[in-house]
Amino acid sequence: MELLMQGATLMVIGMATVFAFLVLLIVAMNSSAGFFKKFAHLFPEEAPAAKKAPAAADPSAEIAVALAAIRAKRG
Amino acid sequence: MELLMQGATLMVIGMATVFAFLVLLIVAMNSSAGFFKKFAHLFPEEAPAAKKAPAAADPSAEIAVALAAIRAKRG
Amino acid sequence: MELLMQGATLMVIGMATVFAFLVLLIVAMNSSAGFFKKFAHLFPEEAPAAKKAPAAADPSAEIAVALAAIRAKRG
Amino acid sequence: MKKFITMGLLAAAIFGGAARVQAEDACCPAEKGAKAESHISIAKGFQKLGRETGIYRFFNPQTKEEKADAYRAALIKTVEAETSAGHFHGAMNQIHKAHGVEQALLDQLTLQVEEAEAAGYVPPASLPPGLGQFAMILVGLGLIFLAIKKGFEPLLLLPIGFGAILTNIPMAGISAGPMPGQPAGFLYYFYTVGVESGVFPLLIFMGVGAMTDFGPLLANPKTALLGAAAQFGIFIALLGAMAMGGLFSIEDAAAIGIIGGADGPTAIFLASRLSPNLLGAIAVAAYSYMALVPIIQPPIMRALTTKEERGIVMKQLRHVTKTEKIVFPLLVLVLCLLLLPSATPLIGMLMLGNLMKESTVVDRLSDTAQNALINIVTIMLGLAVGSKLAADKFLNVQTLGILALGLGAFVIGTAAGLLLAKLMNKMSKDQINPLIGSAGVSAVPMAARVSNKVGLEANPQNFLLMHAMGPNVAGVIGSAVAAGVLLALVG
Amino acid sequence: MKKFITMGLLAAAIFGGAARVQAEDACCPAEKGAKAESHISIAKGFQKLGRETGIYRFFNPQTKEEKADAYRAALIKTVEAETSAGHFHGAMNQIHKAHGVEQALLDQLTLQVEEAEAAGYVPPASLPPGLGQFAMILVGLGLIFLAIKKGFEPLLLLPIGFGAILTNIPMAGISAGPMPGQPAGFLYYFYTVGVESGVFPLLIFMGVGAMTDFGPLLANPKTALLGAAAQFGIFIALLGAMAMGGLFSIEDAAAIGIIGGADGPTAIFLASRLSPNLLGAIAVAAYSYMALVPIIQPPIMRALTTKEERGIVMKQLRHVTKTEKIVFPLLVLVLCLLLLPSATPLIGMLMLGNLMKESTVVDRLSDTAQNALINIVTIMLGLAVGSKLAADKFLNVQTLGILALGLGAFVIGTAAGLLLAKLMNKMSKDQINPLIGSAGVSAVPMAARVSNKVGLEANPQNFLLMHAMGPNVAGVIGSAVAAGVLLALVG
Amino acid sequence: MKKFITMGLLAAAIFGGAARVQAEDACCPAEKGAKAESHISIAKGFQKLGRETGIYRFFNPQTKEEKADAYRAALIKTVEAETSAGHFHGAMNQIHKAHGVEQALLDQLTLQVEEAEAAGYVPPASLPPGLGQFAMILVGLGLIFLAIKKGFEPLLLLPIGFGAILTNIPMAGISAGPMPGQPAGFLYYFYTVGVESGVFPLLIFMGVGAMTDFGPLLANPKTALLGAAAQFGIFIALLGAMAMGGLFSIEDAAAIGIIGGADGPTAIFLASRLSPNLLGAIAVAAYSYMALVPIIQPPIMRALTTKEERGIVMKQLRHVTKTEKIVFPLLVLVLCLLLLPSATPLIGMLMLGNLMKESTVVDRLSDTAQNALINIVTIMLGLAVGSKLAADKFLNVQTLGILALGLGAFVIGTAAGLLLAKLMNKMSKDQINPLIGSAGVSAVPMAARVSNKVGLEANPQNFLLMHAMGPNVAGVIGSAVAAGVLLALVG
Ligand code: NA
Ligand code: NA
Ligand code: NA
Repeated sequence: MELLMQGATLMVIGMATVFAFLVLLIVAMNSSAGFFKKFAHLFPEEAPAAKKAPAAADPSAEIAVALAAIRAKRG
Repeated sequence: MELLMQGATLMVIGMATVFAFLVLLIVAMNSSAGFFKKFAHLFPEEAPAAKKAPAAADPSAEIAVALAAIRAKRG
Repeated sequence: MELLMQGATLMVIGMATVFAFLVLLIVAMNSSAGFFKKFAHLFPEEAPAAKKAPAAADPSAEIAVALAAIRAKRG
Repeated sequence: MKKFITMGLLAAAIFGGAARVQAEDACCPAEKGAKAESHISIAKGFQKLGRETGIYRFFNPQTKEEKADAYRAALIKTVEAETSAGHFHGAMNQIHKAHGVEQALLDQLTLQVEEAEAAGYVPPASLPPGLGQFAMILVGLGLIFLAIKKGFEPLLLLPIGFGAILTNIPMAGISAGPMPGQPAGFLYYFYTVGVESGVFPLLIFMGVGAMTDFGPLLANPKTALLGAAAQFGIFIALLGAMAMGGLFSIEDAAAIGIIGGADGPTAIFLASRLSPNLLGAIAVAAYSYMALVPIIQPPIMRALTTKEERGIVMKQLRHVTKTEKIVFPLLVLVLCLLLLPSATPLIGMLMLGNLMKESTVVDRLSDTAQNALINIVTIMLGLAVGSKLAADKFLNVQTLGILALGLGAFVIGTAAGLLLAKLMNKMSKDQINPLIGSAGVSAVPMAARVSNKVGLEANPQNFLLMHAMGPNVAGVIGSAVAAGVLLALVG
Repeated sequence: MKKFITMGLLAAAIFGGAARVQAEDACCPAEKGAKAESHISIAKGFQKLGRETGIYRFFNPQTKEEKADAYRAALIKTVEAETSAGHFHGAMNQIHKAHGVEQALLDQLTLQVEEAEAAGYVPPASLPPGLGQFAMILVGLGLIFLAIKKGFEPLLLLPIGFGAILTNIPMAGISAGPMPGQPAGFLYYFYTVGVESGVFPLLIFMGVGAMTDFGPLLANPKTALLGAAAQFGIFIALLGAMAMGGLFSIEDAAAIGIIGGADGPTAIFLASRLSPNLLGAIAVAAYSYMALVPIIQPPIMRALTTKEERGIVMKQLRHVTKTEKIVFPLLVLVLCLLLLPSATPLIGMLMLGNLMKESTVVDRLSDTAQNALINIVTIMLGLAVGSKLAADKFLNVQTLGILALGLGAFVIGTAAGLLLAKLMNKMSKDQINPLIGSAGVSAVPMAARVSNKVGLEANPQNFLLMHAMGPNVAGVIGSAVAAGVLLALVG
Repeated sequence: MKKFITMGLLAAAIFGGAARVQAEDACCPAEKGAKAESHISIAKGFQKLGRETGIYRFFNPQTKEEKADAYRAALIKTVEAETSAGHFHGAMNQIHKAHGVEQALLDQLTLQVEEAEAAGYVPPASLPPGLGQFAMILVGLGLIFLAIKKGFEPLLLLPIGFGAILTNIPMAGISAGPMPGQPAGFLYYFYTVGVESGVFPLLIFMGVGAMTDFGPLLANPKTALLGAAAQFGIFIALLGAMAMGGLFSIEDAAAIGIIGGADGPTAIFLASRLSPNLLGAIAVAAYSYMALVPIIQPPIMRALTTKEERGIVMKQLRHVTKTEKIVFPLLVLVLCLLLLPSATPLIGMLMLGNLMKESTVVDRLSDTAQNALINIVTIMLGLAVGSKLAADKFLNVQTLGILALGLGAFVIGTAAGLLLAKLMNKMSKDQINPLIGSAGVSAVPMAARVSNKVGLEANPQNFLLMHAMGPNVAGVIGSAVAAGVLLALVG
C-alpha cells in the first residue's frame, strides 16, 4: 500500500511538473512569437544565411577569383 | 622436439577444425539453397526492399504530398 | 624582477628556436626544390596518381568488365 | 631466488583463494593447468575444443567450479608473468585485487543463487543457464527477424538482436568483465564507456535534435499541452509496476514507466541510471512498441473519437521565422535549467543538435551529427543494449511485467492525448482535430503519420501530418521532463 | 548477520567521515536520508524539486554541508548495495576510497576558500557561486550570439558557449567528477578522455593538415621567415603575463602567450598541459581574436606600411610538383624530430594529415579526416572546452589579463610580421608586399584574406591571397614550434 | 605546517625511491630540479633544449639514471601540487603508487637488460637504443615509401609507418605510458583503448563484412573447401616457428602463423591477444605480403598447373536470391557459436557488417560502417600498430624469422589451395579451374584478381574473377576459424 502511495505521489508531482513546464513553454513561445513579430524589421528573414558566407572556411572561391585575375593579366 | 610435437598437434587439430567448419558451412549453404528454392513462393525477391520504405525515417515525401495538397486547396 | 628575467630568457630562446627551425626549413625546401628540379625526369608529374589506380580496393570496374564479357558470350 | 618468490606468491594466491572457496579444489588446478598446457595431445586438444563448443555448453553450462578454475588459472598466469619480469609488487597487487574485488564477484554469484534458493523463489520462466543462453539466442534471432522482415525499428532492433546473440554465446565472454591480466569482452567496453556514462544516448539525442523541426510546434504552441497529456502513460505504468507486489523496486518502476515516453534515447538514459538490470528488456519493449504504433494506436483513436471529429480540417499553420527557430532551443534550455536541472543533460543535447541545425552557421557539424556520428553511435549503442539481454535478466516474470506495463503505458498515453485534444477542441476557438492528440506520445514521426492516416480515412482532404508534428515533438520534450523529475526524486 | 555488518560498515563510514568533517553533522544525514526516501509526500516532493531548481540555486548555491551530505548519501547508498550483495570487501574499498581521494576533494574545496579568504584576496569580479553560475550562463549565451549572429568562428564558439551553459547549470553536475557508485557528468568524460589526453586537439590538427595546401610556401620558401617573426607576439604576451605581479605562474604565462599563435588546436593542446585552469579563457580568447582578425589587423597594416608598399604586385608563384608536396610533410617531421622532439605530437599530426592528402593513395582516409572525424571531434572538443568555463575560473581578474594579453599578442605578432616583410622587401631582389607579413600569425585562412583585401584597396590589380598563404601556413608551423619550446622548458 | 608535511612526504618519496635505486642519486635531483627550474639562464635553456634534441639523443640515448630522474621529478612535482592543495591523502597515494607499480616498471627494465646480458645473448641485429630509434624511423619512412610509391596497402601501411616514426622519436614519449600526474602519450591511448581491447580490429572487420558480397560463395558452395585448404600455410608457419630453436614461444608461433591467413584485422586481433610484443612485425609482414600477392602468387600458380588447366572456363554462377544472402551471415554465426565460440568475436562482427548490408533495412548504418567508421578506425589502428614498432622489438632476429615464416605461409597457402583445386577439378562433374584455389588465402580482392589475370593469360575468354571470389571470401572465414582454434588452445 505504501508503495502505491509513493507511486501516486510521483504521478501527481510528475504530471504537474510536465504540464507546468510545457505551459511555461507555451507562454515563452507565444512571447517569442510576439516579440519577433513586433521587431520583425530587426531580424530580416535571410540575415543569418547571409552571415554564413563569410564564416565558411572555404577560400576556394576567392582563390579561384585571384587565379582567374592572374591568368587574365598574364594571358 | 616436444615443441615440434605441440606444433604438429595444433596443425592437425586446426586444419581438421577449419575443414570441418567449412564442410558444415557447405552443407548449410546447400540446405539453405534447397530450402529457398523449394519455398521460393514464400520469399518474393523484392519483399525486403519493399518492406524498407515504411521503415525509413524520412517523412519528407509525405510532408511534400501534404504540402502539395494544402497548396492545391489554397490555390 | 626574476620572473621578468625568466620571461625574457624564454623569449630569447623561443624566438631563436622558431627562427632557427624555419630557416632550416627554408634550406630544406630549397634543397628539395633543387633536387626535384635536377632529377625531374625520375619523378614524372603524374606518377603517384597513376600508381593510385591499382591500389584502389574497388573491384567493381573489373567485375563490370567480366560481367560484360560473360553477357557478350551468352547473348 | 625468483623462482622461489613466484612459488611463494602462487602458494599465497592458491591458499588465499582456498580459504574462500573449497579446500579440496585449491591444491589441484595449478598442477592440472600446468600439465594440460605442457602436453596437448591431439585427443586432448579435440576434447578441450569439444568442451568449449556452444552445443556442449548449452547442456553443460559452466559450473561455479569451472569459473573459479578459469579465474584462478588466469590469475596464476598473470602472477607468473609479473614475477618472471621482476614485478614482485605488481604480482602482489594482482593477488590482492583478485582476492578482493574480483573474488567478491564470484562470492556474490554464489550468494545470490543460495539466497534465491533459500527464499524458495524460482521465477516461473527461469531456465538452466545453458538453455537460457540458447533461448536468448533465439530471442536475438527473433528481434532480427522482426527488424528485417517486419520493419520493426530496424536501426536499433537489428543491432540489439545481434548484441543479444553475441552476449549469450557460451564460453565466448563477449560482454564479460576483465579477468586478471586479460581484457574484457568488447561489448563490455561498449556498455561501460557508452551507456553507463550516458554518452551514447545523449549523442543520439543530439542527432535527433539536429533532425527535428520544431516549426509546427512554434506555429501552434498550444499543441504542446497534448505532448504533456500523453506522458500520463508513463506514470500509470509506474503506478502499475509499484502495484505488482514487490516485483519491482521504485527505481525499476520509474525506468519501466518511461517506456510510455515512446522515446528510445530517453528510455535508455533513464534505465541505465535507475535500473541497469532491466535496461535490455526496457529498451526492447520501448522500440518494439514504437514500431507497433501503427497497430496499437488506430483502434484507440477510432474508439475515442467520432467520425466527425476525425474529419475536422485544421487551420493552416502560420509561417515561422528563422530567428524564432534559432531562439527556440535556447528558450527551452533556459526554461529547463531554471526549473528542472536534472533534465538538462537530455534537453540540453536535444537542443544543441537543434541549434546546430537551425543556426545554419555550423552546417558541417549538424550534418555529421545527423549522419556519421549518430550512425556510429547507433551501432555501438544497439550492441551495448543487446549485451544486457542475459538470460537471467530477460527470461523471467519481470520481463512479462515490463511488456504488459509498456503496452499499457502506450495505450493510456495515446488515450490521454486524444481526450485532452477533444477537450481543447471544445474550448478553443480554432478547431482542433482530436486525432493529433495521440501523436503526443512522441514515437517521432510514426505517431504523427498515424494521425494523418486515420484522419485521411475519415476525410480524404484532411492532411494532419504537420499539425500532428507539433504534439509529436512536444512529446519528446515532455518525456525528457518526466525523466528529469524521476531522476530528481528517485535517482 | 548481514544487516549487522552493513550497520557496522555504515557506522565506520559515518564516523570515519566525521573525524574529518564536523561531529554534529555526522550522525544525522543517514537518518534524514532514510526518512526522506521512505516517505516522499507530495509536499515534500515538490519541496525537493523546488530546492533543486536552477532559479532557487542561483540565489542559494549548494553549501559545503549540502555537498558533503550529497556525497555521504551517495556513499551510504553504494555501501548498502555492496553489502546487501555480499561484497563486503567492495564495501570496505568504497569507504576507503571515499575517505581518501574523494574526501580530499571536499577538503581541498574548503581549504582553497579558507586560504583565499585568509589571504585577504577577493578577485574584483568574483560573484557568489550561484550568481557566478548565472553570469557564466549569460557568457555562454553571449558566445553563442557572437557565433551565430556575428559569425565568430561558429564551429568552435557555438559548442564552447553551449558547453559553458551546460557546465554552469546548478545541481546538474554535467561536468562533475564521479561520486561513489555513480558515473560522472558526461562532459567530464569528454574533457578527461579527449582534452587531458591531448587526443582531440591532435585529431583536429590532423584534419587541418589534410585541409592545408603548403604549395604557396614551397613556391616561395623565404616567406617562412614571416611565419617566424609573427610568433613574436607569443613571447611578448608571455613576458607581459610574467610582469603582472604574480597574477600568473610561468606555466600560465606560457599558455597565455600561445594565444598569439592564432591557432586553436595548438592553444588548447598547450593550455591543457600547462594550465588547465585557464584553458577555457585561453580558448575563448584565441578563437575570438581569430574571428576578429579582419577588424584587428587592417589598422595596424595601414599604419605600418605606405600606400606604395601596399600596392606592390608580387611575382607569380612557380609551379610546385606533386612529389615536392608529398616530401614536404616528411621533411618537416624529420626536421622537427631532429631538433625539437617536444613539438612532434603537434607537428607530426599536422603533417600526417597533409601527407594523407598529398599522397593521394589514401583519399578515403584523408576525406574522413577532413570531414566526419574533424566534425565529430570539433563538437566534443568545443563542449569539453566549454566545460572549463566555471565561474570561479572565468569571472576573475585573470580573464581580463588574458583578454588584454591575447589582444596584445595578436597586435604585436601582426606588427612583427609586417616589419620583417618590409625589411625583406628592401633586401630581396624580388619585391615583397609587406602586407603578406601580417598573415604570418596564422589564423588560416582569415589573415591571408585580410592581406589580400587590404592589398586590393591599394591596387585593384593586386591579388595577394596566394602569396599570403605562404606565411600563413608557415605561421601554423611556427606556433607549433613555439609550443614545443614552451613544453620543453616550462612543461 | 603544510610546508612541513610536504617536506616529509618528499623525504619519504625520495628515500622510498632511494632504497630501490641508488643511494647517491637519491638526495640530489630534487635540489637540482628546483634549481634548474628557478633560474633558467639563456645558456642553460639552450643546453636543456640541446640535450632534448633528437639528433643528440640518437647518439646519447636516455640512460636509466635519466629516466629515473625524470620519473622522480614528475613524482615530486605531483606530490608538491597535491600537498599544497591540501590533498595529503592524495599525495600519499601518489607516492605509494609510484613506488609500487611504476617503480616496478623501471626495475623491470633494469632486470631485463641485466638478465639478457647475463644470458650472454645479444640479438644479432640489435643496435644501441638511440641508433635503434634512428633505424626504426628509417623503417617507418621505408614503409611510407612503399605505401605511396609502390602502392603497398597504403590504407594501413601509411599510418603504420607514420606511427613507427612518431613512436621512435627520442624524448617525445608519444607511445609512453602515464607518468605520475601526467597523461600518457596519445598513441598509448590509441593502443590500449583500441587494440588491447580488440575493439579496432573488430570494427574494421564489421566494415569489411559490410563491403563483402558472399554471393559467389553461395552460388558455388563447394569452393569453400579451397578457402579451407589455403589455411594450411598458417599451420606450417606455426610449425616452422616452433622449430626455430626456442626463438618463439607457442603463443608467438600461433600469432606468426596467422600471417598466412592473409587477413589484416584477424592477424592484428590474434597477435594483440597472444603476442603483443610481436604485433608490429606481424602486422607489417601481413600487410606487406598481401600487397605482394600479385608478385608472390603467379609463379607458384604457373608452376603447379598446366596451361590447359589454366584455360578452363567455368560454368556461369547461378543467381543467388536476396533472402539467401540475408540468411547467410546468421547461418555462419550460428554454426560458429555452436562449434567454436572462441571465433565468434571475429566471425560475429564480420557477419554483423554483412547482415547490415544485405538486409537493406539499415542502409545508413551499413554506409557508415563502410565509410566514416572504418576510415576513422583505420587511421587510429594504423598509428596504434605502428606504435608497437619499437627498435628492440623489431630490429632483431625474430623479425627476420617472422618475415621468412610469413612468406612461407603465403607460398604454402597458395600451393595448398591450388592443389586441392586440381584435385577437385578431377573429381567434380563441373570443371574447376585450379587457379581459383590460390584465391583461398583471402587477401580480398587482390588474390581473386590475380587468379583472373593469370587465367586471362592462358585463355583471353576466361573470366575467373567471380569464380575466385568464392574461395576468396571463404578464406576470410577460414582464417577467422583458424584464429579461433588458436585462441581456444593457445590463448
Ligand atoms: Na514522449
Ligand atoms: Na601561428
Ligand atoms: Na584467409
